[in-house]
Amino acid sequence: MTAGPARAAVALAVAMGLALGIGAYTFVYARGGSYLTDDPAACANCHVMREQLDGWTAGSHRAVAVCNDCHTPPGLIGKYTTKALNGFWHSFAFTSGRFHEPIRISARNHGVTETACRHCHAAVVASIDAGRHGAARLTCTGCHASVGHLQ
Amino acid sequence: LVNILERKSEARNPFYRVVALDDTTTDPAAWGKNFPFQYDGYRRTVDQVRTRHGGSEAVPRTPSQADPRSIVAQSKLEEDPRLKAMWAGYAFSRDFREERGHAYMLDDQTFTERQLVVQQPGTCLQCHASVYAPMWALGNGDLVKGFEALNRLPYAEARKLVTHPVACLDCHAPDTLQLRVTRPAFLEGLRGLKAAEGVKDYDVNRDATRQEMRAFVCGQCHVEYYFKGPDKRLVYPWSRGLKVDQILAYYDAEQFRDWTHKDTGAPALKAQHPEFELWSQGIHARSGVACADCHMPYTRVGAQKISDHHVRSPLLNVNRACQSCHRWSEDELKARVLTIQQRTYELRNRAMDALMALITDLKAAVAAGRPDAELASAREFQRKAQFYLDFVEAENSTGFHAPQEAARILGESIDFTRQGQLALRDRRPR
Amino acid sequence: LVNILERKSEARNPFYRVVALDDTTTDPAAWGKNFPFQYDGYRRTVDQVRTRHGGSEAVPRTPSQADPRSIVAQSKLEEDPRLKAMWAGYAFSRDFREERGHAYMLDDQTFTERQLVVQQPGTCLQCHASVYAPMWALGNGDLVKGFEALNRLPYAEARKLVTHPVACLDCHAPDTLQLRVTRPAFLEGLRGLKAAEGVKDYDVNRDATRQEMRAFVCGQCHVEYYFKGPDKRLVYPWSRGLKVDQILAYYDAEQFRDWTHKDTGAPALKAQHPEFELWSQGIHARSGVACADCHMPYTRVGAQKISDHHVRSPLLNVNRACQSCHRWSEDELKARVLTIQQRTYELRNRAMDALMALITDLKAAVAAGRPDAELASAREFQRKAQFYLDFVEAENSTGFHAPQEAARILGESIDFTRQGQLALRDRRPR
Ligand code: HEC
Ligand code: HEC
Ligand code: HEC
Ligand code: HEC
Ligand code: HEC
Ligand code: HEC
Ligand code: HEC
Ligand code: HEC
Ligand code: HEC
Ligand code: HEC
Ligand code: HEC
Ligand code: HEC
Ligand code: HEC
Ligand code: HEC
Ligand SMILES: [Ca+2]
Ligand SMILES: [Ca+2]
Repeated sequence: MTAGPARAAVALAVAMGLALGIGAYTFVYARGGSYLTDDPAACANCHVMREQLDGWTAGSHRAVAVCNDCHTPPGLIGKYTTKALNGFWHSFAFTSGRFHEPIRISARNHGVTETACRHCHAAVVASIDAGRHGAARLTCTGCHASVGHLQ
Repeated sequence: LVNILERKSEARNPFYRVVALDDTTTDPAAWGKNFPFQYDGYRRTVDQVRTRHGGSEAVPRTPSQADPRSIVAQSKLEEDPRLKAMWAGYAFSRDFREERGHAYMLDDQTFTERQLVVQQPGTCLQCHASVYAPMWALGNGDLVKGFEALNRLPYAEARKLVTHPVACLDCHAPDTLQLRVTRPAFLEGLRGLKAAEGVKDYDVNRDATRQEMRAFVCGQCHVEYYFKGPDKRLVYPWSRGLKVDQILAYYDAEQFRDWTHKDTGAPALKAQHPEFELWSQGIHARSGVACADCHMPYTRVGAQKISDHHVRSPLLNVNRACQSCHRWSEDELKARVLTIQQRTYELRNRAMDALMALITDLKAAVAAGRPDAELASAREFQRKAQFYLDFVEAENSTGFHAPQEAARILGESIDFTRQGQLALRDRRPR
Repeated sequence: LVNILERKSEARNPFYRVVALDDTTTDPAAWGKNFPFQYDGYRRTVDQVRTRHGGSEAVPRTPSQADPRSIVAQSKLEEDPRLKAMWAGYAFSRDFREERGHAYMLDDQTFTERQLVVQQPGTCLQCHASVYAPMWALGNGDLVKGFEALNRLPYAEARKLVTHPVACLDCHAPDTLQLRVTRPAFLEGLRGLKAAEGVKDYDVNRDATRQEMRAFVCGQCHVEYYFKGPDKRLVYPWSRGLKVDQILAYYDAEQFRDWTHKDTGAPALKAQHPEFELWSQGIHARSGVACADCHMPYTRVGAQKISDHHVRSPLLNVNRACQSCHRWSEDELKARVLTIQQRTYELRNRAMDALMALITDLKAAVAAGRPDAELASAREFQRKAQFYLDFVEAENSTGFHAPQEAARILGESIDFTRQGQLALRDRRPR
């Protein structure tokens, strides 16, 4: 899937000028820029995001959270680094057509999302998620896999 | 309006620490001051509601000097008299009931008529009382020493040292509230299991993940066990693995028998509540779903979620226990469980009938005075068949924790039983 | 770059209708002009890749006059010679191979050595060739008449009327491309089943949902069947239900036998590929998951999603076949399937060994000239046990389609076999 080394390798190739070429082309043509907006529809400029858009539309959070609420960290810097990263890599993947299907969230982005859950539901989960020294965190999606996208 | 204010304050600080707790605070009421919601749930385990194959039925009885209980759970021996024949000569043929909520564990153990049949050791209390503080005391500071001391005491004496059923501190560290394993038998059992898997000196409380702990705290008691040697040490037979085959292999190697079957002379074994073992072979365990996920699901209280400490059949709480992961309706989910249980139950009955036939044959052979040499093989088959059957019978989910594995075990049990009958016929003097 | 431009255009216009199709267009190549992606997949069913329990292995052979095939699938009789003993006296003991892709169905039927043992009727072709157009022709406009006529023909003659394996129009309406059932045997079989469930004159093509059709088109062939009466009518034995017990009850009521076992004289039955029946008892069917979801998963071609017409083992395509619903990794999903299959396979072997023992005993009893009266009960048990075992053995998912049900069936098979052995011993003249 989106393994670190693989990415590194690609990154190298990209660094070799390709980035400006194809990278930029894609980013514009495939509306990678959509990553910079908050409009869910924008995400679906890539048809491969259509499923998630549909799932989100059918889900319980449609009315309360847009894509970026769950897929970007709070705070401007965090938000835009993540957007840039995803925007670029996903654009690249989309163009090259090289990505695992069905699309699966990466460990990093899953972490971002889990934080988002806690950000909005701090009160609700305070007692179950509160200061357990050392113990690994709960995984919200272990039980709520379909909150974001009705599966 | 009150409601809202309430929520806000709760939200700001989920735990009110009104009393200090430490490893000597056995009384749940004290913990309840800090954690009223969990305490409320904990106390509700006195409820008795029956499901098709689980829960329990409240059966009234007239209290007596020997047994002050005015309500007990239904007798399984009456529900299925074949159990008596299976356990002939063993205490279970005297009294065996459907298990009920945690609140009853200490009384039910103290007053079961099985106590009248055999002199039991203090070991029994490991899973029926809050023995954590008492063990520390007995071992003055050394848990394992206290464990060994408690095991060696006669039941009556040991009983005087405990007052509560499983309590908060048996599952929780008083300071962090983190889950912890407090039973040496489980620590040792799991260490043995991990060793077999190639993991050296595994320490549950150090090495287990939080999700694993949500099953391990239950695995301290909901497991197959035996009392080893004259010291009556509580041992979980896992050093070869958790499958029924591996557990039987362990007992065979130890040349252990629970008793000698009264009517057939077979060296019999009694399987007991192997929930943890059967669960470990199922798809839920494989998917990281722990006991607590289904038996203590999160439940909304005011603005927060807490673990429902009313430990019970998930079929009495399907929406919380199942629906967060499965989007099917409550009725559909119940129907799915029932389909699995019904299949298990029917195959279990077939295996039970087969076993009755073998026992009848062996009994007749013994009566006819046939030499042991001719009966040895049939007795060996009875031991195996009976342990396999009992492994599913004594497991309390009626197959749900691992449907295919439960059916597989029953299928093999049938094969052993019938081969035992054949052995008797083929060994007949020509 | 092409890649991305392509996608945008495709998104706009999914497929081009270059040729007209009607109910006489049997040749898939013609359909392929309109639907190139589906046609490509369809043709790839020539691939032979083996999985642990499925797929198929390409075994080279020297073509002969009688059998021009230069590649066949591995022989199951060689993999497990016990099958020969089970089928003694029946064509299957001569030649039985692992099944492979749809592309081979017509050749494999035409050239199996089973054809050399018995004179087969045209009925065979129902599931091995595109018989839709030929049936219309034979019945001049009446499908059922054509069906009956084809069944009555000797295989050799009927064979001349067909040219293709299952083709597009066997599953699709040429105008709308909607799925449709084209086999009268399935229409009648399902009508009988629904009637038993209290639904009057059910018509698949009128009453089934789209999701149901995604399983029904497969259920036209992947089912248990027999040839009824002198007209060799293809009949699916479902009028009492789809469970093995109900199917056996049907055959018993019909006093039907496939053959008389050569060595034991038992009135034997041969179960054949009951994928549809076993699937119907599993959790996936219960969850509305159809054959096509796993064996023809949606796959993205540019901007469109199409059904992968390369019908094959899902284990060769786990990401599309399973991950659309299960978040586990490919390796984990394969491991889950293998765990289920291994359990099934081991129990199947135990049941097979038991059956061999019964056959040996019966054979000896026959040789010893014991009267039929003494053997009747044992033969009846062999019939039952063998049908139950074969029901799982012939089913091609090695238990995956319904894990607990498969184990349950094998467990009962063992019980029947052993009781057969006991019957022989207890009926022994005293
Ligand atoms: C340029 C086309 C495109 C746009 C626009 C787009 N995506 Fe994606 N997205 C992709 C592709 C291609 C993948 C698969 C990448 C992979 O798996 O390596 C993907 C994968 C993802 C993933 C999972 C993979 C990971 O790295 O975690 C998330 C989450 C995601 N997108 C969110 C979004 C959100 C939120 C938006 C809108 C703000 C968006 N996408 C807009 C093309 C796009
Ligand atoms: C309420 C939170 C939430 C919202 C809003 C949300 N998502 Fe997600 N998304 C998730 C979660 C949670 C996952 C991972 C699911 C899992 O791990 O079980 C996910 C996964 C994904 C993935 C990776 C595919 C996968 O299943 O791993 C993509 C792509 C994605 N989201 C895109 C989007 C897009 C596009 C939108 C807006 C239309 C959106 N998400 C809105 C929570 C959300
Ligand atoms: C932008 C804020 C926000 C984010 C991010 C968010 N939620 Fe929510 N969530 C809400 C709100 C608001 C509701 C609606 C409460 C209601 O309906 O009463 C809600 C409802 C829920 C519910 C109850 C309804 C249901 O779907 O069952 C669950 C469970 C839930 N969220 C879990 C999650 C999880 C898990 C995540 C992370 C994957 C998440 N939420 C991310 C704001 C958010
Ligand atoms: C072990 C399973 C499990 C895990 C893990 C889990 N939840 Fe839940 N969650 C539940 C259940 C069950 C409910 C329903 C409680 C009820 O209905 O009383 C629930 C309810 C909720 C609700 C809705 C409360 C309401 O009724 O408005 C929110 C919000 C929520 N969870 C968020 C989270 C977040 C955020 C996480 C991660 C920190 C999380 N959950 C982890 C099982 C879980
Ligand atoms: C996926 C959900 C699930 C998990 C995980 C699970 N169980 Fe169960 N358990 C059930 C169901 C369903 C029943 C059947 C209840 C009934 O018949 O009423 C059951 C029954 C039981 C019973 C008998 C309850 C009664 O009402 O008589 C006990 C005891 C039990 N489980 C203990 C455990 C233990 C210990 C674990 C972990 C090792 C565990 N369970 C894991 C769902 C689960
Ligand atoms: C200290 C031992 C011990 C521990 C720890 C323990 N149990 Fe029990 N459990 C018992 C005993 C003993 C009973 C039977 C009580 C009786 O019948 O009087 C029981 C009964 C049950 C029942 C049956 C309730 C009924 O209505 O039939 C369930 C369900 C159950 N336990 C689940 C769990 C779960 C889940 C955990 C872990 C979160 C757990 N237990 C931890 C000893 C324990
Ligand atoms: C390894 C833990 C463990 C030990 C040791 C243990 N029990 Fe239990 N006991 C349980 C569990 C778990 C249950 C509930 C499940 C069940 O009943 O199958 C239970 C249930 C019972 C019950 C109620 C159901 C019934 O059988 O009638 C009685 C009585 C009982 N035990 C007596 C005893 C006695 C007497 C001993 C000592 C010889 C003992 N227990 C030792 C774990 C244990
Ligand atoms: C049989 C074992 C057991 C007993 C006894 C028990 N608990 Fe728990 N408790 C659990 C489990 C399991 C969790 C979930 C912990 C986790 O997810 O890490 C839990 C969680 C908690 C939490 C954290 C918040 C929450 O609800 O998830 C508190 C607080 C708590 N218990 C208090 C108590 C109190 C007070 C008592 C006694 C009245 C008690 N517990 C008795 C098993 C137990
Ligand atoms: C924390 C998540 C979770 C909870 C809670 C849960 N399940 Fe499951 N269940 C799963 C997963 C994961 C599977 C495996 C299939 C899959 O991967 O989707 C599964 C499989 C099943 C199956 C099919 C397997 C079989 O044995 O036939 C049934 C039936 C089922 N669950 C019923 C229940 C019931 C009833 C409950 C509540 C008592 C429950 N589940 C609670 C996650 C869960
Ligand atoms: C949930 C997924 C799923 C569904 C639904 C399903 N199958 Fe399967 N099927 C499998 C798996 C997995 C195997 C095992 C493949 C292997 O062993 O390589 C299999 C095996 C088979 C095989 C043997 C394949 C081989 O490679 O030899 C046939 C034939 C088959 N299925 C037909 C059907 C039919 C007909 C239906 C519907 C009535 C059906 N299946 C429904 C998953 C499924
Ligand atoms: C007209 C009859 C017919 C229909 C309709 C049919 N099949 Fe088959 N199928 C066969 C035959 C015959 C074979 C074996 C061919 C051979 O071995 O030469 C086969 C083989 C297979 C195999 C085994 C492939 C392998 O590699 O071992 C799978 C999987 C399969 N079919 C699935 C399906 C599914 C799914 C459907 C419906 C979408 C379906 N079939 C519809 C007759 C049919
Ligand atoms: C009801 C549908 C149906 C009928 C009628 C049918 N077949 Fe098949 N046949 C199948 C299916 C489905 C498979 C693939 C699954 C399997 O092999 O188990 C198959 C596989 C085969 C195979 C390849 C595997 C093997 O057995 O060596 C041969 C050869 C074959 N059939 C011959 C015949 C002959 C000869 C007849 C007529 C006596 C016949 N079939 C009638 C459905 C049918
Ligand atoms: C064994 C049965 C079978 C055969 C033979 C078959 N198909 Fe299909 N086809 C299906 C199924 C199942 C679907 C999914 C239909 C649905 O979801 O409603 C499908 C869908 C389609 C679709 C709709 C788009 C898509 O891919 O889902 C087209 C177009 C199609 N098939 C063309 C063909 C062509 C062309 C051929 C011959 C080369 C063919 N089919 C042979 C079973 C079959
Ligand atoms: C269209 C959805 C879908 C597809 C495709 C699918 N499954 Fe499932 N699977 C389910 C559902 C639904 C359940 C039942 C449990 C539940 O309700 O979550 C389940 C249960 C299971 C279970 C647990 C039940 C058991 O028998 O132990 C396994 C294992 C499993 N699936 C494996 C697979 C594999 C392997 C594939 C691909 C060959 C597959 N599934 C394809 C939806 C699907
Ligand atoms: Ca109970
Ligand atoms: Ca095959």
